[in-house]
Amino acid sequence: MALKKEELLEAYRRMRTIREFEENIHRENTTGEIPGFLHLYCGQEANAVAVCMQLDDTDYIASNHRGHGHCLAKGADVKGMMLELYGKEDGLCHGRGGSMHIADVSRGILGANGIVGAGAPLATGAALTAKTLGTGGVAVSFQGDGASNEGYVFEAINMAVMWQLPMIFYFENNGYGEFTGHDYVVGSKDIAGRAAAFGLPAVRVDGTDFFEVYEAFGEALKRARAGKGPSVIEAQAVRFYGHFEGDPQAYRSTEELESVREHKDCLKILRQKLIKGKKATTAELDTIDQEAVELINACREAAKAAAFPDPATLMNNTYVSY
Amino acid sequence: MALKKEELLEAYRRMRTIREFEENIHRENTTGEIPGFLHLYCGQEANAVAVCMQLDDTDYIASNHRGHGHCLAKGADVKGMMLELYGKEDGLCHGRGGSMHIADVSRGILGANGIVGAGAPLATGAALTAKTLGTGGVAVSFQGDGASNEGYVFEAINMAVMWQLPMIFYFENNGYGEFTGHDYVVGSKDIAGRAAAFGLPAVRVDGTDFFEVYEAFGEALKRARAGKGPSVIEAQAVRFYGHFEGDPQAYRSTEELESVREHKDCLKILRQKLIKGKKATTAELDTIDQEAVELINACREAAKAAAFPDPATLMNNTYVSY
Amino acid sequence: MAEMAMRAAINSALVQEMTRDDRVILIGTDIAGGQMGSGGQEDAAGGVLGITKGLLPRFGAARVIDTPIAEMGYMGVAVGAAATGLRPVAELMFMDFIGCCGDMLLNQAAKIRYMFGGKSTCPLVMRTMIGAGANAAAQHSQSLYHWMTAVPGLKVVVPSNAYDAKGLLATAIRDDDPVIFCEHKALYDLPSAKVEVPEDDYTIPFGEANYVTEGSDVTVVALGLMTHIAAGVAAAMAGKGISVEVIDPRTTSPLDEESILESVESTGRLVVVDESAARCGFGHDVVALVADKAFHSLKAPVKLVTPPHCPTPFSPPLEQAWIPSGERVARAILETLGLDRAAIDAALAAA
Amino acid sequence: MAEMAMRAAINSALVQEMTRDDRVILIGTDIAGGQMGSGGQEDAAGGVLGITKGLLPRFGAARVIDTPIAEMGYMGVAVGAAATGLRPVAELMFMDFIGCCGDMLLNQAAKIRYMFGGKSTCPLVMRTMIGAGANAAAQHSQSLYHWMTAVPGLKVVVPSNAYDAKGLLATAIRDDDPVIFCEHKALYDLPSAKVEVPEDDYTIPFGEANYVTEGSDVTVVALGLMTHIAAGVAAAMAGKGISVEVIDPRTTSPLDEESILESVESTGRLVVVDESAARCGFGHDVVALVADKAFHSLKAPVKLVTPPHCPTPFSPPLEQAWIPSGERVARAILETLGLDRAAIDAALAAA
Ligand SMILES: Cc1ncc(C[n+]2csc(CCOP(=O)(O)OP(=O)(O)O)c2C)c(N)n1
Ligand SMILES: Cc1ncc(C[n+]2csc(CCOP(=O)(O)OP(=O)(O)O)c2C)c(N)n1
Ligand SMILES: [Mg+2]
Ligand SMILES: [Mg+2]
Repeated sequence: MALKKEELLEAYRRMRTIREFEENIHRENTTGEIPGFLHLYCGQEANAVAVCMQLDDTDYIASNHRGHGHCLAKGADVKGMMLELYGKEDGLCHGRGGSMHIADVSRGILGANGIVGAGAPLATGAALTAKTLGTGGVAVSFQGDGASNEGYVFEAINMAVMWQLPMIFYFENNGYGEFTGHDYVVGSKDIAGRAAAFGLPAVRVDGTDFFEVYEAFGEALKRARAGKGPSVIEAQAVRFYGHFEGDPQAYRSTEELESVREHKDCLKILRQKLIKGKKATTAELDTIDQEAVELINACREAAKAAAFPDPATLMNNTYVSY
Repeated sequence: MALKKEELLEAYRRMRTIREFEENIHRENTTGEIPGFLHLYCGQEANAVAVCMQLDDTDYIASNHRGHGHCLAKGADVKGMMLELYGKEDGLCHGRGGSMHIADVSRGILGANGIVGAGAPLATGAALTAKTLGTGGVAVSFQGDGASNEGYVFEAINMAVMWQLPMIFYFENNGYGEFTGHDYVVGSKDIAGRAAAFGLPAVRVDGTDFFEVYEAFGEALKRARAGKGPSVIEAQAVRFYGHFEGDPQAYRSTEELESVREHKDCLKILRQKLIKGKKATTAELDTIDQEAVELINACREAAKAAAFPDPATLMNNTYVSY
Repeated sequence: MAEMAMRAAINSALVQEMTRDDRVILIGTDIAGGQMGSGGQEDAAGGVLGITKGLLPRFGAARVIDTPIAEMGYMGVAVGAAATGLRPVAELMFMDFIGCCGDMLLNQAAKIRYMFGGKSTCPLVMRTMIGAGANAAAQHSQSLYHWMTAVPGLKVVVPSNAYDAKGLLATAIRDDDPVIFCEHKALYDLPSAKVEVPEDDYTIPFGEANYVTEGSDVTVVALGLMTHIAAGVAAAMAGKGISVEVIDPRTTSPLDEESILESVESTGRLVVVDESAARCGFGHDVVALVADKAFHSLKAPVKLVTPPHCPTPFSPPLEQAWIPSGERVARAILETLGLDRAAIDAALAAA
Repeated sequence: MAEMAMRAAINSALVQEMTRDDRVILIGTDIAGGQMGSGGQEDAAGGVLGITKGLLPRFGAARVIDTPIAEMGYMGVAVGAAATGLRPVAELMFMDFIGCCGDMLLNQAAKIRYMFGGKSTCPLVMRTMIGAGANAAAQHSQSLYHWMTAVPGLKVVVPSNAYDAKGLLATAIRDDDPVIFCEHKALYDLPSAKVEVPEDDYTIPFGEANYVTEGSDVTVVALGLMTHIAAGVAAAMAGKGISVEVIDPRTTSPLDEESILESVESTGRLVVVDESAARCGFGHDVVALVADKAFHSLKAPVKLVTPPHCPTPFSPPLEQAWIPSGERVARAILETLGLDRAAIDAALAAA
């Protein structure tokens, strides 16, 4: 794998944009202007970006409740995303879906999902479409360690194996499902190992290392595109904030909370590697940082100023026709 | 394992009784007197018997749609079973359940089940009761190869591991789920291996060999009783008849159909071993055979003669109180 | 035009639509059967009741897909496939199994279009078997279309004969919304459901009721198998000078409210016969419609004939008592006509 | 006797019943929280909304059991445990997730007693969160108690205030049948649901409605959060000389049919306010009851106020338009009183 400089800068830009998007939501949430439940992706950006930047619009992803990062990485419009989170008419889903259902099927995004693990069978369906219609596309489902215990996730893995679908199950193991540790709910304490027994390659990667994810996913993608069937990737990831905004995280020690930003920040790690490897200068990266801040600020202001949907349109789009 | 002679004869008797029960149903089904769907256990008797004869009334089993053998092996009243299958008021479930829901909770039988795989979580619940109340009991779920793909079966296995419950998942792999081969639907083609990755001992045994099942289950039972947690057993079993009565089995070659009775009849195999090992004489076994025939004939005649439930009692027992 | 049983009509609609549109695929447990058997026949079954027989050899394994027994998983695959360019017809063997895959209908198929702001479609058809009468007991006899009718975003079809089944299934497959297609197992071979069915391609629009019989004294709304029971009662009543109009809505969602209201406005009396549920069922929905919108036309209490509020029993005499009977329907009709119990007993005894 | 919010009342019922009976256990995802976190607090959460907080330290991990996210599995475990000697209170975090565990309720818990010929019991309580108003969008806002009410073998409770919640939950836990206990998330802290709650042990029988207000002109049947909206309208109407009787059935199964019928017999008018569904919901069930059994008392069309037939939207102004509003209830009441649209507009404008 030899990523070009532009690619590396683009990766950094996407991760930085997601980070800024989420930090902004975190700050703005206290204003009460953002409705509903919010699950932030801060800390896990390397995963979404290293995966999605290898995909194109014929490829599909299915995301979960913690979906902002996946959608942004896959190319959803940043402003449309922000407006959606504020419940505005010009949001990506016209304010109907919000954070937990944000989607853009035209960009191959089958949506965030409020049902833990549901994305696995849905994405497997997209992989079936790709195989049946010969589109050359692949499908990826993003789910957490908690989701790894949902039976239908195993069902989807089994079918992907049976039918040798172009499908990749990407588990972001951030150590917690809501407030409960991975080691408590995964009896075997080994998500990748459990999956491997279904008959497909399953690897574990460091989800704070953009390059490690990029490489492992690249391998899986190559197999999928070549018709060699599905794969599983389990990434050790890190969640900076609580399960949802407002979660006091009484189950995490202060040491853990302090150390993750210090030692396990995928963005900081990428930045250091880029500079150390002479792939980018501090100035170049600072510029990207600055641009991300400006972009998100502009989106936020646009979102605040935008109009809510008209209640007269409440029932629109329940059906195509009825 | 040194089974006493009486125990061996009792095992043979139970297997023979199940066989006779099922063959009788098979013959009688053509008369049209037996209502509903029927899934026969013929060929798999060694499994139910070698498992259940090691259990007592504080232990629970959960069965599946192919449940007659499990229930009879666990001590359900033979006549009550037969009457139930005929839909009679004095049947084990007063004619409300029939073949697919036959049960006797007082004997630790949580019922046959029309929902493939449902018995696994239900039995895991019984194991939780045993552990919580300290009854010393264990729980066993019987399910097929087809059921091994239902997600909630995996969920149950994971919980049994997490909580180290006195639970044994017994998979009877008879090669088919309905009309579809095990190798098609189990992507890894390995039920025990897939289960082992959940973090519990999982072995494969020859389900036509009473002794092999007895021993493997005995080991698992010992662990469960000692508080050492759950196990999985996958038994290679053989289904003599179609999936249900009336299935023409177009998916099985005539060679297979012919050879199973010849070479894979667990009852024949046990009989030969008993005689060869000088555990029983031909005469003794013939007597048991004869007694089984007489018992089943008597039950059948009783069932035919028995009264149907009174339609005025239709709604009884929907609730304890309402 | 030949007579066809409903079983054949459904198969024929599938052949027609799969021929017409390559994106139509079938997916379900044993819908072909025989995969990796011991060298016997593939397409060994065509579903447990043989409805999809012959489709595997005709359309190939890429379009007739046998699944593991994993309802939530394969229904999710069907929904995901529908959202990305295929038009899957997924079979849920018995509607009773909806609790094993419900989320994929309730929260995914039904809602993705709405939640995504109208930017996607989910052209999924779920075919499923409903109904009592086969001594299949409590877990294989339910008619849970009321559950699905209650879900915004789903359309629900309950055909009552071969002609309707073929035309409505074709419509369902061409529809861009998710459709739940409920087949009563007693109708597959029922002689009165065997009617003339065009070989040609035709569709029947959703939301248009069928007048099974026309009449002026009482309106009876009935679906699926119940239309046959209602029609039998209507014929018997006609002999006694009572004119019964039997309306079969054919689809519960959308519902042809107009035809029902119009009929009640002219008869002033309503009996609903519904196998779904004794509580919160489809029948209650029809009654509520009428009790609001046609209230002033009503001359008598509205009667609802459903199974009792208990699971479907196994034993044949119990099951027969459970299923709404012609006698109960007749009794309800006579009640709406103001007869008292003694008069009703006498009228029925005379029949 | 102190005032308690519904959140505390539910917690208090659980403490009371777990103290009273060792066989009562709790099971659900994160009902304690903190298991194998990084050295922080166990009992970190007490459920996503803190309802079960404090129970783990009090009763121990053998009786307050956090589960994996595996609804079908752990609900099945709860059913199996209930059939073998425990009395589990299983939490389904949001009722919207019923499609992930439905079979264990529909086909197992509800039916085992019947199918087994009355030879077993299933003393399970499933506590679950319902309701819109939290901008939680389409998959976290549903009130699917109509689905459960339709299932024979299940009992269904929808409390509307702290007093009822505690008493009904105690009853549910002592009941030998499976009970679905539906908690509207907006009620946990709603001031009008915060009422005096005895410290002492008490129970409220199932199937006995509560008269929220007494009145003589119109009967309003409302459940859960809707009773508060209805009560608000009743108070406003009282100021205009319209006497509204608001009845809260408290349990939908069994249903206190008598109280509803008696009330309609005296008022002659009925409005049902129900958050469950625009089609085949609980409201339709109540209407159908009255349209049969109290038909001759009815003086006006029966009005049903529900959300529209579309998923719950995310955006606040849309969601507010989706939830049955006081204005819509008032309008329905005035319609049953025979006012035409102009008169209703005028009356509401005056308010
Ligand atoms: C079927 C279902 N069960 C439970 C929930 C509630 N819930 C939402 S997120 C979550 C935890 C998910 O954990 P994990 O998969 O590890 O993802 P993470 O939040 O860590 O990204 C739970 C239990 C849900 N939304 N859907
Ligand atoms: C949830 C569910 N899905 C499908 C069915 C239909 N069905 C009944 S038995 C069966 C096959 C089961 O195969 P297996 O588990 O191997 O058991 P076997 O019949 O071979 O004993 C199927 C698909 C069902 N009853 N329940
Ligand atoms: Mg996690
Ligand atoms: Mg099998």
